[in-house]
Amino acid sequence: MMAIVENILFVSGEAVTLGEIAKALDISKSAAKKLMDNMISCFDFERRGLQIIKVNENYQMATRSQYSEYIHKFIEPRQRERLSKAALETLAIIAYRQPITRMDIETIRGVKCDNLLSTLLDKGLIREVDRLDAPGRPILYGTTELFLKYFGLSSIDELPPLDLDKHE
Amino acid sequence: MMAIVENILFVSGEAVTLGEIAKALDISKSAAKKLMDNMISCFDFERRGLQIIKVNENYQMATRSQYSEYIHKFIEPRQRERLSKAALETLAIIAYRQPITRMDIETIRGVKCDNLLSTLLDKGLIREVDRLDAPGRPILYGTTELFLKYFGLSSIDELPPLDLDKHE
Amino acid sequence: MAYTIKLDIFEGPLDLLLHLISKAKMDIKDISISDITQQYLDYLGEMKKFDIEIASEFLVMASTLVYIKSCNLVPRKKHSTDEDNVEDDEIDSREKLVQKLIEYKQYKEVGEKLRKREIIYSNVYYKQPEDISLDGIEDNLLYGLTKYDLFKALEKVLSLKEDNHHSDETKEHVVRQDTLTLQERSYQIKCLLNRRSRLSFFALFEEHYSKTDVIVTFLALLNMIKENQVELYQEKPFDDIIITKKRG
Repeated sequence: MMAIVENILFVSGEAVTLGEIAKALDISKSAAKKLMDNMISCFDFERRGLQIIKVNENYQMATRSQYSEYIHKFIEPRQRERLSKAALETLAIIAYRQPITRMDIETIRGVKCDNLLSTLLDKGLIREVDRLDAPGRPILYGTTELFLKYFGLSSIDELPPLDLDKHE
Repeated sequence: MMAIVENILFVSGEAVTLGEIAKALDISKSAAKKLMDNMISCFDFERRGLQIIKVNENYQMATRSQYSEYIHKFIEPRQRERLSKAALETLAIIAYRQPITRMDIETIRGVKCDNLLSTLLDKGLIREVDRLDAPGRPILYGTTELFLKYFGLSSIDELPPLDLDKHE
Repeated sequence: MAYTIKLDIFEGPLDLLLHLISKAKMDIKDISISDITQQYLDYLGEMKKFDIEIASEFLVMASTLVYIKSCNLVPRKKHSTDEDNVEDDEIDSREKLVQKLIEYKQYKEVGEKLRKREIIYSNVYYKQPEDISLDGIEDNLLYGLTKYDLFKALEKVLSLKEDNHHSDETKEHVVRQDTLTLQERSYQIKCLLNRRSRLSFFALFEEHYSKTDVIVTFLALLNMIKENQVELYQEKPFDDIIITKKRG
């Protein structure tokens, strides 16, 4: 079964949903989930060159970052612009506090951030999830799957815990 | 080393020459050859889902034929979705920009589209209207009457106007 | 421009305050408002000296600090409701500022952790989907689509192209497979043969083609011979190959 999934992930190239895996194997979603969890640790345990990345319930085959040096010898590394410090802070606030309005983000950061928000929206790292039921119906922002993938998180729960309770 | 090669073959997607492998690993060609032979049997011995195919001195990562049934089951709904999305985009470009060469379509879409063009030609939605007076005399594509009929248009002018200034 | 460098260092008044606090080795919860206010004002003065435009947020914070500091200096009298308020206000403002600093600091730290992850995961690569053509899925290709779908599709393509360089940065690296398929090449050759009775193999590569393309072309021709669609002949070894359409 793992061999089949390996083939599917390879052919797909992109992320594959749990549903698609379950359907292709004709098994239940929960069985597929167990299989995938197993497969991920199996790939890690056997120190395979490739890894399986999980983002929410989507799975994708990927290279491992420790080999990037060699990969770059082989293919042209595309220079990716890093996010600014301000963008990372804003993302952190949105990630922990979602859904959150621009006003609330600005209160926490102590500075305006409309420009930043539109950059993050453009990059697909955040999205408008809803509108607050308040005057002006302000937009509520949340993070996207791309956000998780960008930072190698398999779900939002994987963010390092904040000890806000201690301080609030 | 095998892990590195695994990463390279995966990223490449196509056949990789022995020379390229040797260069990426900074080893001799003969050492690379030994490694690759080893790797092929290793993949077979460990009953990996994927295999490494050797054609002359080129190596490629590939699925195994015994899983093709599952791959097809998985890929079909995806292909269908992708094809229609891609076909629609391509048609849209041709409709608004005709007469247009394949190269120009590909520049706009950012991906190859020969397959799609032949499908659309087969379906009678587009046709070769002329050839560009340029080296290679590339084909210029345009939409057909069937295209108009298909989208319920009495002429090409009935397409919703594009805000060209905004995009160009 | 010196000022962009300086302003880039501090993301806002809270960032600046945290910097000053850590520089003075103070505990956030136990900051000396008067010391920190002085340093904060000094910093703003420095910015002014370099002709740096000071964002309004920095000035608001300055006034808050000065206010909290001044409350400390005002002698407190009891039995006056007004001054009770002032006192409450002072404690309140100070407490609020401390809370804000603590909260902001947490996100700032998470931001730094995210940076580390960003660097690691920007080095993870994926591969392009395999191009597998299946029979039968081309039917109903555009079922139920209207001219507006067409319009929207183009709009999307154009806008994608516009911020291509943006999306390239955020999306994972994709390695492009840039070869002609056998099917495509056969089709091209067929089209050319409909127009001309004889084709030169070499002339099929007027545009720049890769080695793989040449191989694909050759395979396509072999396939077409097998299917009795074309005939090939060659005068002598290494000479051009002439392709003709098979009659009948």
